[in-house]
Amino acid sequence: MNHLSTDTFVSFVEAYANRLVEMRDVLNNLDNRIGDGDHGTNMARGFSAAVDKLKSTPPPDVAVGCQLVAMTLLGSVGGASGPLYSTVFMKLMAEWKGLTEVNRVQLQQGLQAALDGLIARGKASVGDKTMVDLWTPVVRRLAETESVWDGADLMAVVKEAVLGTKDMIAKKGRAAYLGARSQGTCDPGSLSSALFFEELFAAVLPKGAERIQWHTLAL
Amino acid sequence: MNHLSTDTFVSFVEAYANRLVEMRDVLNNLDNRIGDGDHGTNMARGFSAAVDKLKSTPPPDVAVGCQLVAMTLLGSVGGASGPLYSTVFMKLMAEWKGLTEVNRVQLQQGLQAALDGLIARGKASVGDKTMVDLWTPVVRRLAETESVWDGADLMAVVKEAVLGTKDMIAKKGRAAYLGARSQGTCDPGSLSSALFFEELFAAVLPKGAERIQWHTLAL
Amino acid sequence: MKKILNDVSQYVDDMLEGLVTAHPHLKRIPGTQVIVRTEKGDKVALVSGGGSGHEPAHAGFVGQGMLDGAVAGEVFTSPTPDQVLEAIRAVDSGKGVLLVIKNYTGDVMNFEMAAELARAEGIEVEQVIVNDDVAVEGSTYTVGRRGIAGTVFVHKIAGAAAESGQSLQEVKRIAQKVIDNVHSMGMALLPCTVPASGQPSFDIGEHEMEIGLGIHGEPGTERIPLTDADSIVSMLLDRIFAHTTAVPGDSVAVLVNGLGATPLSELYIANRSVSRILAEKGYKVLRTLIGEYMTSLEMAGFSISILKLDDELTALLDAPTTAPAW
Amino acid sequence: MKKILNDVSQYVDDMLEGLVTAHPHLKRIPGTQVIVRTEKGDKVALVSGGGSGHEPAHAGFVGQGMLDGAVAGEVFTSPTPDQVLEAIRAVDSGKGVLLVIKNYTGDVMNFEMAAELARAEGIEVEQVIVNDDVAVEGSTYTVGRRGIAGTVFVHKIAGAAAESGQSLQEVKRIAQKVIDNVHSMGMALLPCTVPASGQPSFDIGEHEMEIGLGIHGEPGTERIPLTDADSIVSMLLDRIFAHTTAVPGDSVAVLVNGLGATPLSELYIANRSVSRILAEKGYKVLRTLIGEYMTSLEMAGFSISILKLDDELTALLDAPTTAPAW
Ligand SMILES: Nc1ncnc2c1ncn2[C@@H]1O[C@H](COP(=O)(O)OP(=O)(O)O)[C@@H](O)[C@H]1O
Ligand SMILES: Nc1ncnc2c1ncn2[C@@H]1O[C@H](COP(=O)(O)OP(=O)(O)O)[C@@H](O)[C@H]1O
Ligand SMILES: [Mg+2]
Ligand SMILES: [Mg+2]
Ligand SMILES: [Mg+2]
Ligand SMILES: [Mg+2]
Repeated sequence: MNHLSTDTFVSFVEAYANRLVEMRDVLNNLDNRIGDGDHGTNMARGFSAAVDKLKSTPPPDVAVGCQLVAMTLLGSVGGASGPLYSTVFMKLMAEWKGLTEVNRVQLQQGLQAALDGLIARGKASVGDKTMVDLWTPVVRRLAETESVWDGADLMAVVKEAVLGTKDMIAKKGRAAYLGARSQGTCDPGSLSSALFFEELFAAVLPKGAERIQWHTLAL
Repeated sequence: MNHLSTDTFVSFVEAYANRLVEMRDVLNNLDNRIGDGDHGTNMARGFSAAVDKLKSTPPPDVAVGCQLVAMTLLGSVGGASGPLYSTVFMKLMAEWKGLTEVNRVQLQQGLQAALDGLIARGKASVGDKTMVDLWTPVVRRLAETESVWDGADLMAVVKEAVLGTKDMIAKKGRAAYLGARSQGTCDPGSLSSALFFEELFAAVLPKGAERIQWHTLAL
Repeated sequence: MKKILNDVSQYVDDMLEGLVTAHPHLKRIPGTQVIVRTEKGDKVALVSGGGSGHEPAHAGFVGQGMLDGAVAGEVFTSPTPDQVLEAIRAVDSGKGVLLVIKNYTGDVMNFEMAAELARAEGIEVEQVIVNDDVAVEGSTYTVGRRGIAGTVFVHKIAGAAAESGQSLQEVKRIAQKVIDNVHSMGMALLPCTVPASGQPSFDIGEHEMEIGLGIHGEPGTERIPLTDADSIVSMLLDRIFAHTTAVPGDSVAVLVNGLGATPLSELYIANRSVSRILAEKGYKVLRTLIGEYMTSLEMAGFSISILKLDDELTALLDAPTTAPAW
Repeated sequence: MKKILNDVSQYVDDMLEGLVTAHPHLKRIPGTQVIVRTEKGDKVALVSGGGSGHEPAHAGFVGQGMLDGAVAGEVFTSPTPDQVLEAIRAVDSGKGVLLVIKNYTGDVMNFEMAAELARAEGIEVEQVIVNDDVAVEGSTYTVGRRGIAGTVFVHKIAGAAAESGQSLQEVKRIAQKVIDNVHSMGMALLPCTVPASGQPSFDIGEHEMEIGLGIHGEPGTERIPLTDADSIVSMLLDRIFAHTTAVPGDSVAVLVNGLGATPLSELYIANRSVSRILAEKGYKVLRTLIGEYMTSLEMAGFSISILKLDDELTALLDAPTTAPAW
């Protein structure tokens, strides 16, 4: 993979923010069906603010960039996803302290730390129908395919993980209040996390990564 | 005409009550468009109560029957139509004191007194788009055709009077609050009064009277 | 029609039963639709009422310092004279009764008939007629302006005057002073459904609103395109400014009244516009009421009422009351 | 979407501006979405909050004898930790702050993060988590029961305890006692529309209702055919009876809470059924609250909350408060 430079990090966050704006209604709609209908609005608001922050205060290294994003999300998202995505960037910050370039091993370790942080913060297990169900298989695949990361292969894992949440009965997050009625709709947080990995892979893989056509899938 | 006996009076009120129940939705619908949507409910409630009263306390003469109806309406209709229809029967009671049979002249005088009472109570003039616009031409025609009352002729007056309210701009009653927007809908109180005369004529004219097919008309 | 109810014909009855069990200081005169205080005051008594469907009006304003009795008709139908008479008899302590009537043909006729009957029984009865709605231009040839949400200012202020021991004539004078100085105008986004009819009171498009309507689910004087809160409020206030007795520099009380289905958050958004415009014009807003005071079943929309205040009215407006809806 | 608003992104901002101009005893901490009393108490302080869209909760419960601060997030979105921290800082008088949190993942995480930050600044902070909604069966593996309308009993009673000068630990004990003894369940006829999304939160047929839902426009645990008020209430109460700590003979307080678009008349009709069933089962209803206390924008529907009372809780429930929505 290409190293994740500070500039690449900033453009990754920007691409992710744009993607969230594009997908806002899809995310809101999923959250409407099994939650309170704001996940797209929350994420788009938070990451747009993060982009503004990164532009007005260009970070000297990747870790400072992560810290700016973490603090901005914490102060602008709210809900369940605010502290969770904020935790992701705080953990990345801690792992990447002082780095202006993040290499393959560091990227993988950072994402593993982020997943551990997510679980520590939200106490969700695999199968609870939360973004942990997206992060767990993707981070595992990154570890398994340590030497060659293949965009198509990773995207397949991402896609399968999102679709895999569809039939789960939620045990954490708002969808849990629906009990068995939470079945039949993919978890919105898993989809927003899928977009996170799509944009990250597109940014760091030499051949890029083809985006998943979510609107063609039955979410 | 046939005399209006006490029995005929009671069956007239009963027929009118049934007609009001039948036409309740039509009356409500007209009142919905230019008032508050309750005229059919109000009239059906009041006259059904009047019928119950007449059945449980059979009146010794027509005047007592009128008094029972007046008092029942007063205590069960409410709204604008309650006091107005109650006034009609109070005036009839006063005109027909002690009568067990009402003849042509007495009927005509009674209805004239009722109309005068309506105007005194509601202070509406002809053209204000109220039931006065129905009563005035019908009572006038009864006076004009003193010697021979013709069912078809009277029904034509009734029909024309109701339809004539359609293009009026209301000056009294709730429809007045709509200003020019009250145009284009017939006055519900004129229609309920039309039903009153239809049933009255059916009861007293030797050949009866053919009912107007209101549902075929653009009210 | 989607409503929480049992038998449609028991709507008012069931509501009144649920109301008196919730508020122990209220009781219902058995066999009637009349709500009075459990403890009768030794003072001038106030009676109001009208059709049901305007909750918390009118029974919610019965309590020390406000009304003594409220008469509930069928939904949107003025109560009958016998019911009003029951209320008058129940509340009179010998010091006289003031009827607060909203200006509708039905209400005026039914209340006036009751007043005549009560006077025949030797009870001193006076009345005032509230006509705060500036949407309808009054004239001697027409039915005049309607009474809408501004009526609650009359209940509160005249009620406080009565509670303080003033005479029937004084209480009437003060009630009339409120009426002369309160002006209202409303708008709606969505109609309501009278339970007995089951049909929405009008059809309206997704981008339209009704302006200048009353509190009976009726359409307004105009239907126009839906616009933003600032523009709606400025439109309503312009009509009120054309009538209000208050001039810039005067003190006023504001009521932003929800019609039933409008969230309180939207009423607050409307109040932001109201307070900005009033401040800009130089009015001093001394008191603001926001919420559902006089509703039209589950209609979506609101009205604004502006009451010109002086020291007398302000003191009475501030007086304590136990009425549950104040 | 038909709403009274200006720019959708200014919804909460405009609402808070309209709220503080209406209630002079409230102020907004500049640059935040935090509402506090203008006069700070020298006592244990209470802070609550959550997403907006539940008005009058939570700012309407700020006042003497109830909350000291309320934090408003975006519509249905928990506020962020920095906002909660601002509230904690503003209300602390050195006697400590109790956070009243409704049990939602987002609320709990954001409030707890704020509590950690405040403790790091040397402020004594405690928290209680309200989970009164019996629609959702709690278990250690799941997220547990939600906090819904019963929360206002916690605000009122713990607020009165704090006002009376009790210590942080005592106020926390009393708040927890309320939480342990309050149980709620709700139903809805119609969804609501979050302004930012513009879409109704669910589709529902003319003869269907949702049972067991929260206060965020979400569907409930079941969708069943619409039935009459008596049957709906009995269904909700049966679920509450399965959880409540109150046994026949006990005294209780009842809250019949409207979700936003349900007319007060229908809430009274529901209360009639509630009071009949409770009386039949032998419960003593000492206090009844009816109205909109914790809404879900313009959702149509209601919830019932039953709080088991003892002398301590009753006295605190009756204590005076200046909070506008109580
Ligand atoms: N305990 C948890 N652990 C991990 N993820 C969670 C947890 N609770 C919720 N989530 C995620 O958060 C998403 C919802 O976020 P959002 O809608 O922004 O917040 P809220 O539920 O407060 O409205 C869910 O789809 C789920 O993926
Ligand atoms: N001042 C009046 N004089 C005569 N008739 C009137 C007057 N005001 C109203 N009406 C009649 O009453 C009818 C409405 O009655 P109804 O709907 O039962 O009462 P409300 O208007 O109080 O709801 C109108 O259609 C009109 O014919
Ligand atoms: Mg959500
Ligand atoms: Mg009518
Ligand atoms: Mg009516
Ligand atoms: Mg949310």
